[in-house]
Amino acid sequence: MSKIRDRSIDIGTYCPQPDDQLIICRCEEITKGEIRQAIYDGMHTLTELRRFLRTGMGPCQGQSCSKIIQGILARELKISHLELEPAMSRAPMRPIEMSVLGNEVKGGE
Amino acid sequence: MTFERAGAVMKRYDVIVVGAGPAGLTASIEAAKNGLKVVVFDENAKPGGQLFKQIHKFFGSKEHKAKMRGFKIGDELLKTASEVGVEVVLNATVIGIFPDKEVTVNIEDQLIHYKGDAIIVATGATENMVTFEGWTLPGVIGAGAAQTMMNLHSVKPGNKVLMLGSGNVGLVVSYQLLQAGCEVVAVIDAAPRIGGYGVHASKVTRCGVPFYLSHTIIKAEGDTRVTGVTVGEVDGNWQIIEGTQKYFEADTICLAVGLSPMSQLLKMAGCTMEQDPKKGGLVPVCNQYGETSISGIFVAGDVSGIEEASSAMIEGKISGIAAAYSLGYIDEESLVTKAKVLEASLRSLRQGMFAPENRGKILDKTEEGYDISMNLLKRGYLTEEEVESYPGVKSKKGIHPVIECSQNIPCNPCQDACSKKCILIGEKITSLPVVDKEATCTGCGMCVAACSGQSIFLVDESQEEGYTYITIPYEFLPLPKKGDIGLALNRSGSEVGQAEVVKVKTAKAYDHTHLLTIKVPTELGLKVRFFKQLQEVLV
Amino acid sequence: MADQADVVIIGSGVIGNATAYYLAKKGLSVIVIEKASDIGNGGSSRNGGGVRQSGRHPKELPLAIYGAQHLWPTLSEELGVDVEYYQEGNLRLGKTKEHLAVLADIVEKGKAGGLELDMVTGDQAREICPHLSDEVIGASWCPTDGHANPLMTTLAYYKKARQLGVRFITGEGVIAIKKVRGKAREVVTANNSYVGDTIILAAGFASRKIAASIGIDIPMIELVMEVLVTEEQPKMFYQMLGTAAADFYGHQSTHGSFVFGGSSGHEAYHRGDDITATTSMTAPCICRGIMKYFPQLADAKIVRTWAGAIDDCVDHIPVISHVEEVPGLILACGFSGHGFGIAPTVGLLISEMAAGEETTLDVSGFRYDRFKAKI
Amino acid sequence: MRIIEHPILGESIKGKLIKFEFDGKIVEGYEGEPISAALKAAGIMVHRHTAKQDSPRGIFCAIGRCSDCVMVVDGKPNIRTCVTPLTEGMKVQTQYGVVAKTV
Repeated sequence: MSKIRDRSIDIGTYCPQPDDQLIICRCEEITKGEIRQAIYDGMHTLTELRRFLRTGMGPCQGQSCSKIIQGILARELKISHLELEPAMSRAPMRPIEMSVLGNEVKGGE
Repeated sequence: MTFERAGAVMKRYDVIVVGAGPAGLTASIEAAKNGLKVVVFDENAKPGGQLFKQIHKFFGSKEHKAKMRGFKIGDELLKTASEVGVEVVLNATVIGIFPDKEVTVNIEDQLIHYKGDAIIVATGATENMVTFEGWTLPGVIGAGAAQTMMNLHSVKPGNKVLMLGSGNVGLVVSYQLLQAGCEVVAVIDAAPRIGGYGVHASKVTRCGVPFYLSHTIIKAEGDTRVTGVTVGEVDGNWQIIEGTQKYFEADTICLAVGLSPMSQLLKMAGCTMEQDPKKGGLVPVCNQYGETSISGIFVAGDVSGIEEASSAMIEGKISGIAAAYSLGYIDEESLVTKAKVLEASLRSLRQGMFAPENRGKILDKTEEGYDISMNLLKRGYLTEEEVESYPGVKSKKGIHPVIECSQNIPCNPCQDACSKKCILIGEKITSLPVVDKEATCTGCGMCVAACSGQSIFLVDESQEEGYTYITIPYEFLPLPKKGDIGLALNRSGSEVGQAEVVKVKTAKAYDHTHLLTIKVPTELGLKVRFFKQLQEVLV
Repeated sequence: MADQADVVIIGSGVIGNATAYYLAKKGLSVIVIEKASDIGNGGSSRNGGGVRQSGRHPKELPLAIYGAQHLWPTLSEELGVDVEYYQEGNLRLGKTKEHLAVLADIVEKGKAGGLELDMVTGDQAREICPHLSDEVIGASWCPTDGHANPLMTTLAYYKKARQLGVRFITGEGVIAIKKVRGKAREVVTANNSYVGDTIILAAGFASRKIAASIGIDIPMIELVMEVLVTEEQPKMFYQMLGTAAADFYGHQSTHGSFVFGGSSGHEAYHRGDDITATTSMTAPCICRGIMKYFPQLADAKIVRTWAGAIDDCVDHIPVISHVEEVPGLILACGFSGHGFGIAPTVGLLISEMAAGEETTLDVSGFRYDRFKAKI
Repeated sequence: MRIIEHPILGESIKGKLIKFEFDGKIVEGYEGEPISAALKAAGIMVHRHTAKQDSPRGIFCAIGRCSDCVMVVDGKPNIRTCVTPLTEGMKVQTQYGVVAKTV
């Protein structure tokens, strides 16, 4: 069951922090500041951050950054990171060329 | 729709195992032994998972393959797997798990569809990351990357390495870096205490590597690659304390800040997941046999909760027999009997101060009531005074073992190694080893080589007037020769005098742990625990 | 905060969010209730991002044209978020004579609706988009079509509406709409109820069940669709693409990745276990389709695929309608897989309906009571 | 940077020594080892420059997960050099964004 969340809860206003320029998502080069700003713009789930900023949408699919982003989001929302649902995992587990994905074989041939 | 090369029905296995690491291989072996048709897919070019990067001797007891080096366990598993008819397919990347236990696999330039009546997911773990200024620079690498480069590809990850993280991975990899010929400029950790086994820390410390606890990286310096690191001390709120900055010249920063279960495949498959910090992150909810919420999909190893390879191998066995049961290859009684034994074995590994339930707890006494050394937890070594308080350290005439083992960790090869019964641990493998003063040590050195933590030394004050002979485990190159004069280092890695090599013992049974006997003036007998070659110092 | 507002919207997809924004702009108080834990979790996050006028049903065409002329071009500026709108044209490609016949029909219908839409030859199509394969022998070409980023658009409307005071509540599944004194007024969830003078039902296929709670049925089915996205690629083209055979559709995004949607042909026969789970056969099928038109993309790596449901109405056009027998209720569902491009227009029109204003465009073609048996 | 002899693993066993091209220069490496290992041994650490910030990147995970070590290999961009075996005459180029620098 999804947890009920009111998106109008007061989390204050975005204040710049000295380490806002830090890269968090290495693949898509998204900074901590961009992530924090997006949270104040209403992106309160890992999935929304991903859709809004492309965090975790690069070739590694969030394997390096998802825990870090979860931490940032939890801190800004002042909740435990355990309350945050991890973003959905999708095939392919590793990037795969169109020519390969399209080249289907039934095992055993 | 038709497949371009449609033909026969999709190939179906009794069980498809994803990942040929310690858990996946043991699971496959167990399933195959029980008559199941098993295939294992692994995305890597070499099977064995992390085992082939683990060149240290394992902890545990005999049943856990203690004192065997990880990569040799890997070899053994592969051999058994092939003997029992497990099909291991390498360079085979599982792309997804779909309904009806369909697995699609990328092999070469094809996407191949397979079906399993059961699936065992043993994908292991992925490394956690930590951010700091410059963390994207070339030269900042994961600890796993360092292991891969040096132990699989025989390339040094760097010449001067700073290790971030003092958990077992950080400690073990630091030691491996030293073995590969790298300099480890420091091990730092934001936590106030060393996270890994004290014995792992001690063997790094005595080589002269400094530990900085309550320290974090402020910045990786360099424009196009790491040229140095600035670190600083943190206060109770993880904020840098002004004026504590230190700079290290380094070309490599190694991150060893924990692991997370690589559970994406299970989430994709639709298994019910939970976040469990004690298990390292997002894990599937599963029963005692590792079966997930989707009947027939099992898990084993780090993917179901971060632990050691030793426990992964037992979990693998359990899920292997559970899969056999679920497909009717064994009956319930057989499952329960087998599982009972394995679960007991797993329990014995999950005891002691590093047991999962003790994660995050600060213990100050051992199970036996000895004080736990805070010096060990903060600086990586036991002080001379502390050492003497443990039951493995007894003064005695003639040659005798000195066991500097001060934490309850699941390990007992030393007890088995001594045929003269000098060393007693007892039933509970986490107990501290006790040296029996009455038993006669023959100086065979088996205990020194068997100790996975390299914390056993032979001390002999009776060989030569005014000198103490100390036998230490030695796993570096070049190997010193008899007659070599070098520096005598104490437990903290500081030079306390000179030492002369009087004997170098090498034996197959020691498995690459050489026994170096050095002599030092008697007053240094309780201090000296490492030998540094002079030519190394001169370079 | 009171669980009461001028308007309660069920569903925070692009339609719900756009409506919320235009209503807030008019000064009305709005609550948006979303079942999923994420905003825009339905078709809004699972489509190819087409902002097309070509190929539209004649009833939908005016909405599409209005959007392309009046709303999309300034949307990024208005919402303060780059929704990555490109008005660089749409090519619908054909490889066979049959395809060309399909395209000719589309062109004829579009022209009749006043759209600038033409048939072009294969070579002309390759002049527009030089990366097309030689297999392409003709295409329909609508220069004023385009595409945008559906994820960004949905969230941009959300962000702006939230800034204007719209209250969004996620993780709140609606069980029923309840009448009070003859008027739809209460939206009942498991733990709460929300009261509004007007209730707008924009919950995709889930709308069918919710509407049933108040005695209304919309004949629609749930169809699964899949989308895939590649790694970043060098910039190639900005046109929106589709095919006469409906193999795939999609575009290259601002980021450089290609976003393609498509189908395997088995969609109508989905077993229905989990509609958001991808199948093992669809993405490979889409890839094969794409490579026939764009051989150059063979080496482009797919990083992610995802699936979602479309609310396909029996006549494949949406219901955008007051419900006279249930005063206070407005239906906005059944978009049949092509709601994204017209979402700004639809949001605007529904906001006008809810505010009791005359609508900018005629919506009578989208009435809820238009459905009849075949004989 | 190569470890010739290791105290535990013994002498490193490598394939044939071969030549490959890195940004136009001839570099040596062992056949079958990951491209990244050969580059590392040759002291090359920068594999690519990122699209947005033009920042240098190199090996990070070394096991094909993070995609930081991607380069243009034989004309194809985004090749994970840490899991792609080296072959004789391979053309390896620093990747800028998603392309190699045109000379």
